[in-house]
Amino acid sequence: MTATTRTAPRTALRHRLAERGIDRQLLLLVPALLAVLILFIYPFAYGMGLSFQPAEGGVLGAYRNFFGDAYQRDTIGTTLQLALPAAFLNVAASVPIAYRMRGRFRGKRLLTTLLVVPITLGTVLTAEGLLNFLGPTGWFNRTLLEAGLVDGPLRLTNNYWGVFFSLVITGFPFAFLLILSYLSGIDPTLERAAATLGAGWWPRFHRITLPLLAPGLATTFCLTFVLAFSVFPSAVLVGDPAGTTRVISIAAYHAAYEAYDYSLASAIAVVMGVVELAVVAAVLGVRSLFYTGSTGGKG
Amino acid sequence: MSWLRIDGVTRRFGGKAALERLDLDIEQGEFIALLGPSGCGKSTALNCLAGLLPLSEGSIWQDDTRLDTLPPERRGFGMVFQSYALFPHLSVRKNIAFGLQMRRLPRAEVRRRTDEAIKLVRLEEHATKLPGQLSGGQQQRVAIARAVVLEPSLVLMDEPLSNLDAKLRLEMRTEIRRLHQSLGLTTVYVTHDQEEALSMADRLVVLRDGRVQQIGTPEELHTRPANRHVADFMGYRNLLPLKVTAVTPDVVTVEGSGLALRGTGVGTLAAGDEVVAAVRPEDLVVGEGGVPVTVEVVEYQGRELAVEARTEQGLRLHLRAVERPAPGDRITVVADPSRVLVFPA
Amino acid sequence: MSWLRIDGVTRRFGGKAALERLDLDIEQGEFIALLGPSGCGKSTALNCLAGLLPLSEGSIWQDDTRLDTLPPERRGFGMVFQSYALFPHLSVRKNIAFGLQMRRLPRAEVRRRTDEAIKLVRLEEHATKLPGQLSGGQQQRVAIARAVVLEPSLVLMDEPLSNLDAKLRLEMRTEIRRLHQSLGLTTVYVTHDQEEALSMADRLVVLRDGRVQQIGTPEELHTRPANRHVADFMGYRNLLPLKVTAVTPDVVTVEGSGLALRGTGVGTLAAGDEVVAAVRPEDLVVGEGGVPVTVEVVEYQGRELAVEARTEQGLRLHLRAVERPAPGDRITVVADPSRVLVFPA
Amino acid sequence: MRRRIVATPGAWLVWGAVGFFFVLLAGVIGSVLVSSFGRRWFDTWLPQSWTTQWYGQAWHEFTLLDVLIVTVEISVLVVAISVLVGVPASYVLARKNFPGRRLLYLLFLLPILMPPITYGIPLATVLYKYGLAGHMAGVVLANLVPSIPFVILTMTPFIEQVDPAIERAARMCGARTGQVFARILAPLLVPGILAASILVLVRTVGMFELTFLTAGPDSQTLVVALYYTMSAAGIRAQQSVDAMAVIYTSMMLVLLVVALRFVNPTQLVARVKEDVE
Amino acid sequence: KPGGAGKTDGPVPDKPSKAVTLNILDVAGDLQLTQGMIDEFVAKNGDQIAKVTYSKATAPELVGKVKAQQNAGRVDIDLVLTGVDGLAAGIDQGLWTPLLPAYASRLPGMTAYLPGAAAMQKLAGDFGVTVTYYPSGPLIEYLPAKVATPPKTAEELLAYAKANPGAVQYARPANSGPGRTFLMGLPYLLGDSDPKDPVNGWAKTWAYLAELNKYVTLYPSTTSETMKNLANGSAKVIASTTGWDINPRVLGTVPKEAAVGTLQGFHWVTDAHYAVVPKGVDVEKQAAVLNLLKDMLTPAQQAKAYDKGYFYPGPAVKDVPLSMAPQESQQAIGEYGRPEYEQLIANNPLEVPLDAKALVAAFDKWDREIGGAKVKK
Ligand SMILES: Nc1ncnc2c1ncn2[C@@H]1O[C@H](COP(=O)(O)OP(=O)(O)OP(=O)(O)O)[C@@H](O)[C@H]1O
Ligand SMILES: Nc1ncnc2c1ncn2[C@@H]1O[C@H](COP(=O)(O)OP(=O)(O)OP(=O)(O)O)[C@@H](O)[C@H]1O
Ligand SMILES: [Mg+2]
Ligand SMILES: [Mg+2]
Repeated sequence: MTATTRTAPRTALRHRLAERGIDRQLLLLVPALLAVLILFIYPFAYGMGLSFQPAEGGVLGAYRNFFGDAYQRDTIGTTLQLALPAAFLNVAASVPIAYRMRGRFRGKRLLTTLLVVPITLGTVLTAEGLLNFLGPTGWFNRTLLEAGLVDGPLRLTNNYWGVFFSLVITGFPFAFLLILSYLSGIDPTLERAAATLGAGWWPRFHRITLPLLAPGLATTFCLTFVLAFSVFPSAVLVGDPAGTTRVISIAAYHAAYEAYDYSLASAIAVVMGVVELAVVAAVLGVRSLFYTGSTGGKG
Repeated sequence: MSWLRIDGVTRRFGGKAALERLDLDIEQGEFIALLGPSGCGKSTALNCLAGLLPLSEGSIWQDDTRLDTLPPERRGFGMVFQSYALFPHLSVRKNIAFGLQMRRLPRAEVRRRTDEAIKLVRLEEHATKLPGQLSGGQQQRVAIARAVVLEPSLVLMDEPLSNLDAKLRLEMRTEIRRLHQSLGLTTVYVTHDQEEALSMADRLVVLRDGRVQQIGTPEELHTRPANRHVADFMGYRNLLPLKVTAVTPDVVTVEGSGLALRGTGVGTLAAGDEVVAAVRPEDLVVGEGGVPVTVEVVEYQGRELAVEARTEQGLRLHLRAVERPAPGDRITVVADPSRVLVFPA
Repeated sequence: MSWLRIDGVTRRFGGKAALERLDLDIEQGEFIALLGPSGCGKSTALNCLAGLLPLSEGSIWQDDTRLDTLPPERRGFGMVFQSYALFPHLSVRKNIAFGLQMRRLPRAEVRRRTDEAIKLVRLEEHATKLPGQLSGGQQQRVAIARAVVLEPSLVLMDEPLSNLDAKLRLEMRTEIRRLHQSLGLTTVYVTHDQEEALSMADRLVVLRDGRVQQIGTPEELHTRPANRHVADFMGYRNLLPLKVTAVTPDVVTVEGSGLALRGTGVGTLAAGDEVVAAVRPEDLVVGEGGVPVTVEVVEYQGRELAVEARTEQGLRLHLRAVERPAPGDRITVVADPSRVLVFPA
Repeated sequence: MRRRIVATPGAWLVWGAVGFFFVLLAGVIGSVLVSSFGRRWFDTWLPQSWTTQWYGQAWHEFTLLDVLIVTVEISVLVVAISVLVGVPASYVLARKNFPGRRLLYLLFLLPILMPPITYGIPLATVLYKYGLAGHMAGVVLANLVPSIPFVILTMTPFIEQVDPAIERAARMCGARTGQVFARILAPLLVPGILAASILVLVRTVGMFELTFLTAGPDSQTLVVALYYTMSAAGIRAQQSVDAMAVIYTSMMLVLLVVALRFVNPTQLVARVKEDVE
Repeated sequence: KPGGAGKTDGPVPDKPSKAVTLNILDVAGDLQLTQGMIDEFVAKNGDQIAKVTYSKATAPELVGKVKAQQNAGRVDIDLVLTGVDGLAAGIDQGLWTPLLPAYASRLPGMTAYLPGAAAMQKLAGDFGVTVTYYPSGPLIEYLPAKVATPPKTAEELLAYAKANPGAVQYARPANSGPGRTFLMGLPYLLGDSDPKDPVNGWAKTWAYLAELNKYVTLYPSTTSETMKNLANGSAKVIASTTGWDINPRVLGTVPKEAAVGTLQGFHWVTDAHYAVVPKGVDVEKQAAVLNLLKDMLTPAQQAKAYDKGYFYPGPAVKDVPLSMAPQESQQAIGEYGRPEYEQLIANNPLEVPLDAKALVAAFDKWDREIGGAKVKK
């Protein structure tokens, strides 16, 4: 019995920790945590530190430099103008398509695979393909011209649209996959229940499926947006990197690798992160509005 | 002519029939139970009725309207799903009001009828909660209220109690029965629990492998199952493979594996036929001059004891005893011939 | 001294006690059932015994060895899980052999004992299948074989039958009981089904909110529940809030809501006390000179009918009838005073 | 099924959009493919004549064999390390509830939520500072940043759906922690690990930004080489760039098709039982 | 560990003591011209160089890469082949080992530079060695079938652009050789005050570009793109150089019949590729590099620089006629080359390009005011 009482407190402490879920198993987290801290948090903090140590202009010099120069500052707007509509279109187009493809039908796997193929294209092939296909004498314009639909070739490359299309081609499959996955996660009996309650397809969709999909939509939008926001190679290759598609990552790249101004480059990276998180936060905010709005709606 | 007529309804999945030529007439206000083991096609039948599954063959008529070509939302039936299928993002009140809103009823009426329905299932205190915050029984009641608030001409229920625990199941059973009686709803109820079906339904439909085995009142099924499968399902736990030794108009004598029983034949039988004798445990009692068996397992069941015993040839029997025998005891058992059903094997 | 001693075992989750001061002595070869509603701490108790949960307080002793400081793999107990928890990637044979291999027994012995266990649960034909290819009952048998093949000193079972359908549950119940009897295994069995517990166990432990309510044999619990919660759980479906009007040594008279009953008091009672009278439906029968009630719901249950009725004051009663009354009929019911238990409220 | 055959206008619209997307896709891929086999292709529908010389040329000029070997080496390393590091972490995240768990999960998600270029530049700077960038080590390290979280993201739900009772059952059978991992968990997680690995592989092979920022002469992967062929100095035939892009895409396509064998694309975020109609 | 083994400063031996491995980084596309020379040297001198690894990068990354390696004390790029941009940026950052004048004697070929190449060598100061050279441009290229009367002067070009909006095209100068040659050549054509000062001395050039911008619909990101557009007819007149004239026609990206023209009064803005050795390279390797460079500057090797017209003519040293070039080169240039180049090169002034800083400033100004002006439109 004495032995028991002596060991009791130690067991108890271990137990009290274990009760909170703290025990030796947590050590398994350490490598991953270290990796993220060393390879992500530290560089990010380092970059942030660098951004406050410009060669000239004081602590905020790099930021002043960036925001003081309309040519640099405008890259935020340019990027958002590309990324937001592209992400929006990708998500918006995925919803009805995925909605159609919920159930089981023959050829679903094939169709899914086909829709997902663009993930494999890579920026270069997409860029080359867009330049070839949508270019002034590409098949697309050729067809339009032969069909007499247009007088001269449409300009769809080396401008906003080129980049936009490349964002759609690379972003859509991703958005589609996620949304299909979220949609499949919604219990199909809910819709059937709604049907037996007299709801046609539209009320079923917008009163039941859509509100339930809202969180997934928000997540998908954020991830697609992140992809689009960091657009870099295609903005150079199919865009107009000096003008309409001078996106913020071009500015960052230019600062780091052409002007060798690491401080400015870091500052731009920080600005990128901030803008991006702001958009993500806004989307999540809107989602909570949307959710309550829809549930509170007409009822 | 009956109020709802199901006429040769067949549903195949990839060539295999999940439901074959179901014919059923339902009267207004009836409570019908579809009963059968897992995979026998109960849900398929219900979904065909609801319009959630298109038919492969056959038709469904309500009075003189053909229903089976209408989409579910236009049939005007209510349905209670096994998994409840409550809308997780809508409060209890909104879940129940949903169907009324779909009908574009005036706001005041929606409110009134929803309130009534909430009261009916005694969920007044929970009206503003989300389904996730309710217990299983409460969720079940929301599902029922949601289906009946529309005053549907027919309510379909797919194993609505199977996710509840034993005590709650008993309570909800009475609840559903009460609702049925007070609202006079025509109901088709799917279950694999014979006790549930017997206690709730006016008429039972027993399915097996997509085919109807028997249709009848609880008494009919309980006392006169049409074949050995129905008997098996109706609690005839002793299904003994035996041989007919003698047939008289009233009594069939069967023997085998150290047993000799007298029973009532179902269908035409002749001496020498291989048969299955079906007896409920409660009809096999310890008594003088019966079959000698050895007690193997004894289970206490409140007032009674359930006993498992074996004949010398190793045939296992389930019976009831009032006094506790010990495992290993040798006893003799008897059965009333009218309670022993003999089916062709 | 008893063979296994559970001494003041307590387990808290974040301050809230899921199991409080459980004291229990288990004899070798005993079949103990832990019974209680969902969330009462049954699984917690079992997991504490198994070593899968560390104790907050208390100790567990086997003979003179302290067990509660050992990890599960060194206690030498076997366990059967509610969800079977079969290794889905291993064949039936390998599932069963797993524990023997962990003990590093010689190959030939592993083989022999595995074969034996497979035979015991009659799965010879399925030995090479994967668990996913088996039916629920077969999976259950594999789980049992896997636990008993190690010849554990104690077998723990956590609601092993709750995932099976009614018929199979009945069969497996007998099966487990048989195994218990033939192998002489000490067993602790968790269930929330009173019928199961009554029929299988030598002794029952009824838990509520983590505390022991009563420990006793099935007969003791069935006929003399210690309090209204145990009574509720033991099938006393009528729990009637009444008032004591008179107390004699043998009989307590209680009244209220249009009812007057005579019953047996549990604990000390005085006239004027608020009490709960507990009666089973089968002990409330239609009879002359009893309480007048109105029939509301009638359910067919094989030989008998379950009736729900209401007194004039609206108190609801569950009773049994042999002849079918119609809803709306007025009948009178009586109860044997020895079958009416009166608990302090 | 009979009712479905008559499609609604909505369905036409949706399938129309899908059709349009496929036309765009076919045009994009087709034009590159045709170009990569065309000897000369000016203002016409199709090239004047056909050849496979561009593939040979691309293969030699860009030392594709070396690049492919490097790509494979880097991807395999990234996959192996991120699985080794990520799976234990996701095990803990899936199984245990401890203070700060959600915060930690968020921390692990952050690298996926951030555009690679935002942390890529400071990361490259830091890696260069410690002399790691410019070599395979740097590329691998940089690619680990999104890969480890990605493994965690995909494996956590996967582990969650392995019944913890199975582990407990193994313990009750007398298995020690190591044995539980080796004999029970590992085999059960194989499909999930395979899925995560292939997805990480696809991502790594296709990861341009991070590799681009940290790669040195001996550590260029195929995407980066591809980007250089398009933007680096020098004159090269458009067709050989196209040929290289086709080689890259074929490689990715093979990976994707393999991936889809193991991963049901609809089960990425939510694990649902395949529904009965 | 590469690089970390031996001494990195001090006298360079005549020959490495044992065969070394060289890592060569090409940021200018120079290997197309010189890989043959290097391979041949390695084949013959196995005792000095055991193996060469080639890699390519873009010029902008060069500095960051080398600098980072030097900071880390682990340089594993032994020889860089670069254009003016990388060379100058490296000089600016102090990255290169000064090879001259210390080892001038080991590189006799340097005394035989062509005048243009010699001028280019001046840009390299003590650090780089010119290995290939060409006068570049600016030229204009067109399909005679589509442009009957090509513009002959800068004004005509502008007028032509005005008459045919979208027909004149040059790639974004920051991404394109012909683009930047056109940019740097304009001050000479227009008579600007200081052709070497893009910010203050290019008033006419910027005005001209702004005017031209009104009729340019598209600035592709790569020269290849302009070539493709010329070939498929969506562009009619594009900026070009001698190399970009010949090589794409050899490769088949541009029709053989495409013609080039010059604008009256143009000066050649020459271009060259340099070999530089980063600081921190082992002296043994430096020895091998010096011997390699010596060999590369011999006429026999220089003749390989004719290639298929990629850097036409290509050789940096005198007296390397086409006839010395490999058979393939002779054939390609015989078929696709233009005899008139000899006259053009001889009769027009040669100018060295802008230094790196000025060039970056010019790009930046172009991006903001010309290319980026489209944003505001
Ligand atoms: N969508 C489907 N595709 C293919 N087969 C199906 C489908 N739905 C049901 N089935 C098959 O049809 C048969 C009947 O299924 P059904 O769901 O009606 O059974 P059930 O009686 O409701 O069983 P349970 O009690 O398990 O719910 C089964 O064999 C089942 O496998
Ligand atoms: N890991 C845990 N963390 C926090 N609370 C827990 C945990 N496990 C159990 N509990 C709580 O302890 C109490 C007892 O749980 P336990 O699982 O023992 O109940 P049970 O009797 O087995 O119920 P059931 O019949 O539903 O299985 C419950 O209130 C439960 O919420
Ligand atoms: Mg079903
Ligand atoms: Mg439990």
